[in-house]
Amino acid sequence: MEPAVHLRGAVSLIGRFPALAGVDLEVAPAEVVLLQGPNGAGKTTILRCCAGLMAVSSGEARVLGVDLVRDRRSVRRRVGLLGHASGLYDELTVADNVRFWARAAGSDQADAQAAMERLGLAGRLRDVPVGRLSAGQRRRTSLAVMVARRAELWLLDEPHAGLDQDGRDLIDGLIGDASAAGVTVLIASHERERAEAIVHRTVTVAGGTVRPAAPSQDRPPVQVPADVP
Amino acid sequence: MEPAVHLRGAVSLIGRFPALAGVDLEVAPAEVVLLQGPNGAGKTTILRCCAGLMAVSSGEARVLGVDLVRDRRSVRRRVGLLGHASGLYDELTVADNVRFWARAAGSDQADAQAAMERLGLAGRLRDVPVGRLSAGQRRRTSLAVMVARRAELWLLDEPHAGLDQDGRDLIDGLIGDASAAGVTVLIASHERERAEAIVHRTVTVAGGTVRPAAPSQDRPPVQVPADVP
Amino acid sequence: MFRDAALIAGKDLRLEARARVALNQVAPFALLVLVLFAFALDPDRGVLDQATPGLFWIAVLLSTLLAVQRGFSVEAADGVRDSLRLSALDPAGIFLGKVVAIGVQLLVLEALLLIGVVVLYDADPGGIALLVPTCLAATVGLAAAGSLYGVLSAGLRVKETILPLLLLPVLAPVLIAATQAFEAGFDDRMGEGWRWLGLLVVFAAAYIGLGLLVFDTLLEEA
Amino acid sequence: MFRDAALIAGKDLRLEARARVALNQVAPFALLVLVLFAFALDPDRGVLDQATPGLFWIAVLLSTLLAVQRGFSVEAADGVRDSLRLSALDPAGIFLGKVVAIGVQLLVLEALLLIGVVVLYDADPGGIALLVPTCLAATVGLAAAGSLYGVLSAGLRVKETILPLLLLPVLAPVLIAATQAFEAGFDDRMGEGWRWLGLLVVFAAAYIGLGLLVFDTLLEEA
Amino acid sequence: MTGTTSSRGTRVLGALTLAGMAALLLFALVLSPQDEVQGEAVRMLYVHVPTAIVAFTAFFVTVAGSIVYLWKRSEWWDITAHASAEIGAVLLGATLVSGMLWGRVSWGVYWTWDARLTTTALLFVFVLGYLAVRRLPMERDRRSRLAAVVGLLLGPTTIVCHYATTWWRTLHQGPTITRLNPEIDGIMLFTLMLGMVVFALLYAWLLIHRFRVLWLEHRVEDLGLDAALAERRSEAEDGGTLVPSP
Ligand code: HEM
Ligand SMILES: Nc1ncnc2c1ncn2[C@@H]1O[C@H](COP(=O)(O)OP(=O)(O)OP(=O)(O)O)[C@@H](O)[C@H]1O
Ligand SMILES: Nc1ncnc2c1ncn2[C@@H]1O[C@H](COP(=O)(O)OP(=O)(O)OP(=O)(O)O)[C@@H](O)[C@H]1O
Ligand SMILES: [Mg+2]
Ligand SMILES: [Mg+2]
Repeated sequence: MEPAVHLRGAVSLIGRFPALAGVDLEVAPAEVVLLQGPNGAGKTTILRCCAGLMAVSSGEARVLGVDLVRDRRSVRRRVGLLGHASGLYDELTVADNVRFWARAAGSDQADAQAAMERLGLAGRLRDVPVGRLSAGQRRRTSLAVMVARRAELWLLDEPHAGLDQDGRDLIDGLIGDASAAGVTVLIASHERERAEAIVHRTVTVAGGTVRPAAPSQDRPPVQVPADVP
Repeated sequence: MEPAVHLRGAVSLIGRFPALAGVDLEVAPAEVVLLQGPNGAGKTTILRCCAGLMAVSSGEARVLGVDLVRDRRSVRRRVGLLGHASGLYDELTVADNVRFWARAAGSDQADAQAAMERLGLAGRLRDVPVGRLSAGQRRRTSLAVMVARRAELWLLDEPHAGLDQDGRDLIDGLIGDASAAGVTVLIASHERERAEAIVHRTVTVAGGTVRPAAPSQDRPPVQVPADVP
Repeated sequence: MFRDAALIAGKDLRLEARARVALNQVAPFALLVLVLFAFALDPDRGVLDQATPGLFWIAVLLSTLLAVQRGFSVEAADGVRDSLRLSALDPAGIFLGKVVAIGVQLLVLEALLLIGVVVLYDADPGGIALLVPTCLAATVGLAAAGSLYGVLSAGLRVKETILPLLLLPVLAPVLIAATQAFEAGFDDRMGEGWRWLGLLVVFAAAYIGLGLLVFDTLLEEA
Repeated sequence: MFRDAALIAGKDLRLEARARVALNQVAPFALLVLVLFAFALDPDRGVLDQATPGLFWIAVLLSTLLAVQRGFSVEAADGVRDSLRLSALDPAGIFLGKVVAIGVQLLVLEALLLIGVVVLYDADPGGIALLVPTCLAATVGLAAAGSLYGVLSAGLRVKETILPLLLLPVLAPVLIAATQAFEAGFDDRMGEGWRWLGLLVVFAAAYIGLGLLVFDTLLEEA
Repeated sequence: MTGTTSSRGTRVLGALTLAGMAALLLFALVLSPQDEVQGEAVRMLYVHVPTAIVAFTAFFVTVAGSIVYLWKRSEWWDITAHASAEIGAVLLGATLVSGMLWGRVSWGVYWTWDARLTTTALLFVFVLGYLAVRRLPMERDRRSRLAAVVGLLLGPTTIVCHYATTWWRTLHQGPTITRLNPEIDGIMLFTLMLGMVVFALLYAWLLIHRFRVLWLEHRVEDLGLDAALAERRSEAEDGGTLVPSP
């Protein structure tokens, strides 16, 4: 079976700075992988490359079967990215935002509604403009947008940051469900204990490359569930 | 001795919404206190009120001996706030930013230099424009600005978020040092384990109020060090 | 594509309905420009009579600038561009949606300004038959070119300054052609007027075409 | 206060030295306005000669708008306003610093434009003795009023549109007085010119005074 | 509460205003003579000048309200400033319209680029800007303070408008009435003065009503506060979670 993410010697430049300096990474479908490593290592850059938002200037890069070096657009609508920025319209309400972005992704209103309910946004917050939300509520809204998209690959940049205890449990549940449904999940996170508990495998990024062996990997790698498509 | 923070029945409005609906909170000088609670509970609002950035519309509020209801400006230069936003000029370099804000706070170049070194920004990153930094590097720069201010009260909104393992240890160290030097520290955080390890006391915020008893407080409250000024 | 355009235009018009920026701010601004320029050009020398159509279109032009700035500052916020790229929306549809939203606001504005001009400058709107299509064609051209440069500058940190710089020269032909068509309309030289109108239509078509082709690239790179 | 002003102005001028926005974008924009409006007002009718001072000051006015937008978009970013409030900087000092930074950029621009006007419109800059102080006084007035409204609008989501709306009517007296002073200067009617210059000085002083008083409130609330 | 914003005082004021209006119509249209130069058009004077002068007064009330508000944070003055600017805008609009109609008759055009007319138009736009600030979606206090600063600037703008005829050579009439020895006919002068009084009454009447409406709006907002506080606190009771328990 073809891997969901396949990077080999991938280089990516921000201006003239090589944010990725030859990354090798292989992720199987429905696998949940954690990227960890110091600040500025290139985790966000890897996720953005996989989403087709940044160019891979040399090396091999294939995501969901699409060759990113040749064509990085067609992969975009198939991934869900939770980035550092919210990607929401501050002046529109939570419900307007989730509905708009769900429709923009080709999902329907029912998906939007379900996502809002799942993330606890269907109550009072529904009609609050996003610009007024607290940091965690805003993050939940971005998550709802992502969930409503029905993507095949989730790219989560520090998914736990800003979420309260319930939110953390919620997102862990979402990730578990997604993986069980065959969605591949790539997580960048500094919350090691929390993240390691839910991933199949941890990969260490440093200096724009992936380290061969992850040093903190003191648990045996979890087997990828065999029954996923 | 007068408490560093004294709130009694404090109400604060965002528009017409009572983000704080009567908060009671007392923090002794040099104490390190954790605010925890669900998203939207009012933690950020408490911190911003203490910094003199938001008005307390009724109730008592005294911070560092200043009555915030009457005068919320004179307290500002005496606190250090690490908020959700970075407060930096994206187009200026790390060094330019830290120096500018240090001077704007009345500190001198040596403070700025020391802060940058302490936070690992004195190397390659020195001359990178802040807009180009990774999330964690940006956070470190905000922290450097805060450290360079030499404040009497630190207000840290999710200080661990975005920082790598080194950064986390670093900030724990900074908080410990600050408290030992007599600085009062108020932390809002969702990373319970990490935060509880460094605070003297945990307070639970919910629905714009402080809950009488913190449910997760299963450790005996740490004694405030007696030798602080 | 048209479904996407409707989605985007609907969103923008809902935003306008909520914030009333075009109505409360851009429209008074347009009136202001009209008044200010007329005065700067020293009335008692009889300049104004000749300059009325020019001033009308200068006011429209500057308002277009504001409308475009507003329309794309919304899209520039906090990762929205990435969201747009990641969405399944057809870039050509996004472009059309923005053109429609900006165009509708401009048309309302022009109607107001036209009343202003007739009253303030004592202009006599002869050939309505010419004026209305001129406004329509010019508006489409302005909104299309504006959206093109709006998305180009939206991602840049210097958007406040680069947009006017890029947009004004591009819109200059519209300004000139529309002015001439109006002069012809006011003076009842219809034949000449239709020629200028033709130019406006060509311009509008060209920018719509160009937009459909390159909006993709602009959304990508800026 | 003056130390704070120097700090702010220094920071802004360093930003300008790095990004070259005033030089690479605002200055060409001003020239563009000059050329474009000359076009719109139809050169062959001899309007231009009379309108030169007006066009010069309209170009300066619109450039002021851009310079102010740019100068305060920097301060509006991601929590910078909070940082300013938390700093020990005197609001009056911040105000003066912004005025100086914007004023310096405008002066350079006016020098360029003056050359432009002389060349393009074949204008004859007689009474230099009048023109230079006029430029100085008008610039201080523009920069002061601009900074006042700049900070007012910087914190608002609708800053692109509300700033021009509020700023232009307030700057109109400067436009008028400076235009009249220039006309007097070009025509060698010095006596009248000095009277207009006096008005400009009063305006500048009034706005500096007002700014020192209310900048605090504006920084606080906007 | 009575369910309306009127009281005995305002009803008397309203009756007076209406009676005054009737009297003004009578004097302006019937009793006062034609002008030698202007003919019937001069009757426009009795609307044009009073609305202008009352509008100016209204703007100075706004300036005063802004100053007091910035100084004492008095809600009363804040609302007064707001209401006064709104009514002033309407009155100035009436000045503009009546002036334009009059201009059409006596100058042959609706508008000309005269300093008085231009400054009047600028003043009008500036008031629109002020009212736009008043409508910004933000916290009430913050908006009030911003508006107060903008409101201050109504002062100089109004003064420039008033002195426009003196400072520039204008087509528009210079000060004729305010001079000590008015050169106009007795009954015309009386009618004009009556117009001033009537429009001043109208201003006062509308101001009081508008003030009360705004005041009540604020009170309604504040009334919600106790309920909002209780609701906010109750978030803590149901576990403080965002997700309603199933
Ligand atoms: C659109 C056109 C006009 C506008 C905007 C306008 C505006 C004004 C304003 C604002 C005032 C009040 C000045 C003050 O009290 O300081 C005023 C006063 C006056 N206007 Fe007009 N006006 C217009 C047209 C006319 C015309 C056509 C006439 C008559 C031919 C006229 C005759 C007067 C007179 C006699 C006064 C009283 C002057 C005084 O004693 O202060 N106006 N106008
Ligand atoms: N113009 C530039 N000059 C120098 N360095 C640059 C430039 N642009 C980007 N960089 C660097 O590129 C790297 C980008 O890393 P990236 O954002 O992927 O890090 P990350 O692993 O996500 O870090 P974090 O954990 O802090 O989020 C950073 O080290 C940043 O400093
Ligand atoms: N206009 C408004 N309408 C409704 N609710 C509002 C409005 N403005 C602010 N709020 C609410 O005020 C609260 C602000 O809370 P605050 O930002 O202090 O939360 P927090 O405890 O820091 O949360 P987080 O953990 O998510 O950062 C949020 O619940 C937000 O929804
Ligand atoms: Mg990152
Ligand atoms: Mg928060």
